[in-house]
Amino acid sequence: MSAVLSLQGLTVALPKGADRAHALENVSLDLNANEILCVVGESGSGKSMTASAIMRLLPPGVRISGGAVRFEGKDLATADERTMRAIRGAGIAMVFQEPMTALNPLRTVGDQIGEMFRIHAGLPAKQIAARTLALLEEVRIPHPAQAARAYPHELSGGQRQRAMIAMALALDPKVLIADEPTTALDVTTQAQILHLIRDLQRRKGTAVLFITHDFGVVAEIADRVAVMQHGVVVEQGAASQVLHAPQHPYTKALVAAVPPLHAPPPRPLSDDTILRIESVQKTYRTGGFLGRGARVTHAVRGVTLDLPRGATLGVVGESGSGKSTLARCIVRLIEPDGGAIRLEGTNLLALRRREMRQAARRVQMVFQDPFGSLNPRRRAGELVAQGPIVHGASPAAAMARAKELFALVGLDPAATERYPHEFSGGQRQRIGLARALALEPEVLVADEPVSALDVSVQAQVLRLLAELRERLNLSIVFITHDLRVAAQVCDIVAVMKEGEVVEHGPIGRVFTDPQHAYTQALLASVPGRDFAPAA
Amino acid sequence: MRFLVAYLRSPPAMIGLVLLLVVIGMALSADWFYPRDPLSLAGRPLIWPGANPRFLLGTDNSGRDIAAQIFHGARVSLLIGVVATSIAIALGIVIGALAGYHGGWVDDVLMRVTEAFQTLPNFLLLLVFVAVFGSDIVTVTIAIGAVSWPAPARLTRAEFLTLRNREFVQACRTIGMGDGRIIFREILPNALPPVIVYASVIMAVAILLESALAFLRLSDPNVASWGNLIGLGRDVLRVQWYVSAIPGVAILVTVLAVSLVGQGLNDALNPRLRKR
Amino acid sequence: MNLSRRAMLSTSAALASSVAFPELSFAQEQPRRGGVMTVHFATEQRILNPSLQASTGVYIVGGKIQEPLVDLDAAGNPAPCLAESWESSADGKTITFKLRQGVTWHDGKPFTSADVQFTAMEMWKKILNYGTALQLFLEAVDTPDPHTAVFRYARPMPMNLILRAMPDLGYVSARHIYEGSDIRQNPANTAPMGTGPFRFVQYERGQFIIAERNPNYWRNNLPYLDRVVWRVVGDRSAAAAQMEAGQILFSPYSALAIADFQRLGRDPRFDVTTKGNEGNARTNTLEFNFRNPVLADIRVRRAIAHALDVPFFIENFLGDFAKKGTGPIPSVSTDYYPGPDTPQYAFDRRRANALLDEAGHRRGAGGVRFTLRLHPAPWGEDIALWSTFIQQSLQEVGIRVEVVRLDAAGFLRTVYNDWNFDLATGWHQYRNDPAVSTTVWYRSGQPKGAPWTNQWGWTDAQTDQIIDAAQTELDPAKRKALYGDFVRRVNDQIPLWMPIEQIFVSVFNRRLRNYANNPRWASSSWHDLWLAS
Amino acid sequence: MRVFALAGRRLAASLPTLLIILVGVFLLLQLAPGDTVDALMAQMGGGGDAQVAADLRAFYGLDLSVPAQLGNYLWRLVRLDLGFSSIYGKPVATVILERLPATLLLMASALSFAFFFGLVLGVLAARRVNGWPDTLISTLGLVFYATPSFWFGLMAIVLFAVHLEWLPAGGFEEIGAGYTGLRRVLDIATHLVLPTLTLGLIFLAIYLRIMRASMLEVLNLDFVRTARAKGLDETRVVVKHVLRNAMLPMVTLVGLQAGTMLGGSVVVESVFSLPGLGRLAYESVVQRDLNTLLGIVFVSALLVITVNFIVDLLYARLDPRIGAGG
Repeated sequence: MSAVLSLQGLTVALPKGADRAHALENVSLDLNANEILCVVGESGSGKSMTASAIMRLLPPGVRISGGAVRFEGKDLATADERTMRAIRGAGIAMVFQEPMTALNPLRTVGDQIGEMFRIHAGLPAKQIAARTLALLEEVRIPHPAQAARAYPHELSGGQRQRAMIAMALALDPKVLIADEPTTALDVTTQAQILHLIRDLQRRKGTAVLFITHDFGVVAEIADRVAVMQHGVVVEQGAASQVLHAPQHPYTKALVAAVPPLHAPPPRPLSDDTILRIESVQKTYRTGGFLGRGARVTHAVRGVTLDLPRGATLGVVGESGSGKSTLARCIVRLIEPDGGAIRLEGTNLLALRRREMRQAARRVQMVFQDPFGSLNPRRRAGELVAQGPIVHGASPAAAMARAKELFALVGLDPAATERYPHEFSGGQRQRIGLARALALEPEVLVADEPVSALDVSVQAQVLRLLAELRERLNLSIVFITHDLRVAAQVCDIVAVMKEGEVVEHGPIGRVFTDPQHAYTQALLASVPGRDFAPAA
Repeated sequence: MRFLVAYLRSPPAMIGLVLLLVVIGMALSADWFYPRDPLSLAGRPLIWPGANPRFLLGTDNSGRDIAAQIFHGARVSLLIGVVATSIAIALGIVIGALAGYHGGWVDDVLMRVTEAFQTLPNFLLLLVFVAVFGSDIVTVTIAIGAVSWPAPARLTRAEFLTLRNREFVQACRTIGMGDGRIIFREILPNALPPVIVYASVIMAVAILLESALAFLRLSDPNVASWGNLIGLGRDVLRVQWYVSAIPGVAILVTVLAVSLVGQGLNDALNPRLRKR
Repeated sequence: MNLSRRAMLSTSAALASSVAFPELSFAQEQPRRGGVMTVHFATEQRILNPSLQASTGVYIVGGKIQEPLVDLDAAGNPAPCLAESWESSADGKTITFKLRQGVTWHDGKPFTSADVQFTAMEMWKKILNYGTALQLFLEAVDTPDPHTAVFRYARPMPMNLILRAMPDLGYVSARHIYEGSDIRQNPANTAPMGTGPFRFVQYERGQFIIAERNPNYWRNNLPYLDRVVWRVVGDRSAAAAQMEAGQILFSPYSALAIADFQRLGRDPRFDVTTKGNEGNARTNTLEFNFRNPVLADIRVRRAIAHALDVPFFIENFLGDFAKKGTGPIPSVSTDYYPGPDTPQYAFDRRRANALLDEAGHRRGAGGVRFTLRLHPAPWGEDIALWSTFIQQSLQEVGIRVEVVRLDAAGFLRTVYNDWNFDLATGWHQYRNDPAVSTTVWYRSGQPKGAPWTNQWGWTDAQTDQIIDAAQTELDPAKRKALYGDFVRRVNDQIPLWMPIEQIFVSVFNRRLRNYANNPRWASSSWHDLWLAS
Repeated sequence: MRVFALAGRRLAASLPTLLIILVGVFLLLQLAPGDTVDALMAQMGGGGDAQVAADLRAFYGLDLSVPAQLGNYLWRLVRLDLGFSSIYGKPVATVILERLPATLLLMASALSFAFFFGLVLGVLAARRVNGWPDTLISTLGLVFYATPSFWFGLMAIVLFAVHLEWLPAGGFEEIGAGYTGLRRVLDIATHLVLPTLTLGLIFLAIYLRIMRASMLEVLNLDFVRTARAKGLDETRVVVKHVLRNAMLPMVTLVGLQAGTMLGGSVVVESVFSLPGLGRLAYESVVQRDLNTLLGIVFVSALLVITVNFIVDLLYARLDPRIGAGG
């Protein structure tokens, strides 16, 4: 097979003062017609920069310093801007990660798709409208005529991504670059989009360069795989080979870190319920003029769940299912409208503010965003010591305790003097854990604690969490959208949809024998669900 | 330190700093160069600049030395600017912080009041204040501060609205920290930089407001203010235009300096913008 | 009727057509008919009817539309206008005006004694400022026939006083317009209707007022002009610009900047003069609050007077249009000016210091003896300059002065009602007879809050006695002597000081003819004004 | 229409604001030294005695207690009666209506001038960011921002009206010239050139800065990358994708600054002796003409609310996300 697009020793230089000299170093890849090449890597591996370099849409200051990009007999690395413009969209098209921001919010979808024909083909308006409609039908958008007239915000995330794909495929490009096209989507939508891309690619024979960080997606869609680390391609080959018999140590580690969807054998659970969530209810009202036209969102409706002492209760669901609201209701960051949160019989919701502050130390929370959850203006040690100080400990004692906790979560105790931005994402999440543990809680509510982390770091943090659970006899409410993660850490799992728990039970049972249609759909959507790294 | 380097590297910011230092220098050295009361009778009225070496910038229609008034006026303008700005920022921060953090009816009430202040043209409100409380320099300064707070209040509120939902604030609440401590110790330091940068805008506006007030002869006649001089010069504008022109340039330079410094601070604090 | 025939009759017929022109050269020219007179109108007025408000801002407009019973001739003597003749009874309690016949209002209705009766009783006596004081003892106006109005007073009214007052305070309004209405809210207040040479057309707030020629004016074939347009220009330098551009032909009442007067005065296109304003003399005041014990001490007041170099101030700041004043009765008042030989306070800084030392006010820290607040009135550039000069001069003798700047309402309330001041400075307007608007500055017992009256807390039995005697003295010579005594007494005591005498400055475009031909020309009717081409 | 529901809600929300303003200004002015009768006496220039003053106070209802006066005022306002101006001797509504056209015209022209040139210069600067056009435009913007408007107005008069004699020094139109039709429009236009520049300058500077920053911001957004990836050239990227998005903050700012602009017109109208609302406001403060001042406050608040309403409509036209709820 001959390569449609060929990167030959491509090197991209970063401006002076960046943390490394090159974004890409001597990258060579061949993309053949009618295949999907997955470029996979963790954040900072240079995989997105590869896409930008091909399109010559590099950020200011970043430039191609060596190598060539061969496409249709031209070297795109040195082609003039005019040539590039003719190739962009028509020869090589691109689909981006965030379908919301990648579309102009102020113009209709049809208009933006039609623009492809206007600039490259110069068709009459009527024909453009017809072609646009046909494209939208092709990507199987519901009500294509309406969708063409709609503005981006009027479509769902999946529909927007379909529109983006329709736009990219408008002129039947030889090459489609898809830069993490499903990362921002929920798992069921992700499955549909992956299916669509695969399907269209097969029908049109397009060469697809698919950039992703998710090995599940790779397993689902890739014909060939290239693994990148620090701007260098460390390994490439057929998908089956790279996934099941990785050669490079980095690839090996990455693949090993992917959590399998099958739950480990169940642990014995205590009969003692430490936390009981009782018909918790939360409704939001927005807008409305003098009571008319108000919109009511039932974020959590009548959720009842038990957390046995020492167990991990997983709450899984797609975005908008109410799982995060539920987590915040437990620690009363959000005041529920009804129901009870009973911590060993005490209803936390009935406590007054002052009492709640006292009770707070028994239920602590770990947050998702390792950047946002630490006050950037406080030293790491202070952040951890704050809790005990608020509850009456002397600053010196609290600081000493903070150092111990740093050791406990695997950080250097000397690092208490540093500021949050001096830590990596995984380290920051450890600080967050240390802060929660500083108050010696009995229950830990963890809201997507590893979603923002790269897969290898994610595995480390999950291991730490499991370890701490054992050592400190913690009971954990674990909120996640990632079923693979849930499978690994949870003892029992509750599946939420539109504010309600549709199914719950021991993780092994729920994941192997889902009863509810939604749970079944959810599990079926997990990309590469059968893929499990060879242990 | 990195911040300082970033600031010093920007030429406009440096020009602003130099200009501001010149104005501050004038304010500090006023007594040394012009020890006499700048409002005292110095010579014949309306001597053109340069016509008499004793009066470098000439005299106004009251026979007062314009140069002396420019030097002493720098004090007044800077003082009014700094004090009025402090008042506005302090008021704005407290109101904005309370509204933004608490939300609900507190926010509603405070925002209605803020809107009221913003709907009413601030200069008109200033006129009312001066008509009611008189026009001595203290009153004028307080009045300028009192009409300038809505913008920093809104800014602070907006910052608080985003910050209060940030996870680090939620983390503070989950460890049982009290509201006061969260507002002032945790959120405020993070909300402050844009507000501080905005202070330069308020200061510029404060200086302009005072001069406009003086121009309408509603400012304190007992101090040598640049605006007073412009207002006085208005009567002789057609021929002795320099009486108005010179203090106008002084105001322009000062406001420009303050704006440049403010922009420099902003760019230095906002590395994302600096790169552009 | 028991009248002592001390009538003051004038030959009215001659005056109607020819007035003694001060600029003789114009007399040879043939008056040109037509043209538009454009006038600078500096401050907007609430009311344009001079029967309801006596102020220059009203006369400049209303004086062309409405007319008084008595006017002034070129020499400044009372001359017939709507009244053709007048006489007083021997006891001075009855004054009879014979009214002009054949005069019609602008709406065509005849002018009669009923109009005079109504205006006098309902407006002059009840509403008109100065009028209420002047007509305080007016009991009734009898109208034996449509052309006779008999004013009956409870106390003797000096003929000289009423005739001097009438040109300003004797404007007549039409009874049929006002009767039965709420006078204060009558639409005619801003759209005046009268018997004058011009008819009101339009008043656009903030922009202009227009009046047009009255074809049925009782002085036959007059006026010459087609229209008068008053342009509202608040800004002094803008007005000067329009004057130069020929958009304004006349700027009355010192409404331009002093510097512009000097500049335009050198321009041959303009005549900058005090002529035609002799009837509107004013003095700059320095008012002392006697409730401040420091100022109650006559030595301090005299020291302050000695500390101010008035001739220097006039020469450098006011120029040719002001002169050193000698007391409350200005030198232009030929009937009552007592001459310069009254107690005066020449500039003498050493004496000022000595007086202050003598009064026990030693210099303290920074050479300051004591601090006073000075409230300048917010009208007039000269007042601002004068207050600055006071501040600068008193500093030299160790008195620190803080200038307190207030707007008009604030100034009047603070000084004349709340008495919350040490020094104040403004204008005293002299209106041809000291009894009209001058003696109230000195007579004790003024009601609290009445502006431009004795609110200083100063009481002097001797002064009160002289003022009261002059008020009802019918013999002009004796009256003049009494006012001489008055000036000597108050100059000696200085409860307030009037050191500068000014006459309003007018700027005329030299295309105007017959301008400034009487002592209150800006206020007068302009029936003989014409425009050279 | 959803947009109107939104605007209606906004209007309803501004009612308490309006009430706060009116009551606040009313009470504030009660503390002022002197009342409207004092101001009337000042206008008379003397000779008013205490009885006359007392009569006038009774006539204008100033002898009532403060709460009674306030109550009367608000009750009249409910019936849309702005009251009677003591200084102008006619209904406040008439007084304000006479002055409104000049201010509206001035504000509209200054706004258009500032908006148009702010937009153009901002785009130019952003396109050549850090190049010499950017430096020049940004510097000019800063200088304009720092120029006191009244001073600029005075200097413009000296140059253009006095020395060059190109433009009139002040006024709204040539009085008594009796122009009609197009001639009159032209006449008013020449009179408004300098005031427009004077009032618009600072806003031009602000809009320019906002537009530049906003352009730079939008140029970094994902959909611009999409547009480039589609093969659009830079001009098309700016015109078709960036401009409309970048204008949004500027449009918002117009609404926010309507009040400021009205305040600025106080000074500008005074410099150019324009018969506008700003000068009327100044005069009614000085004259303690409470009814007129409150009337102006009411009208200017309405004006600000109206401008904001128009801005909302405009915004909704520019941005389909608004008005779709949320």
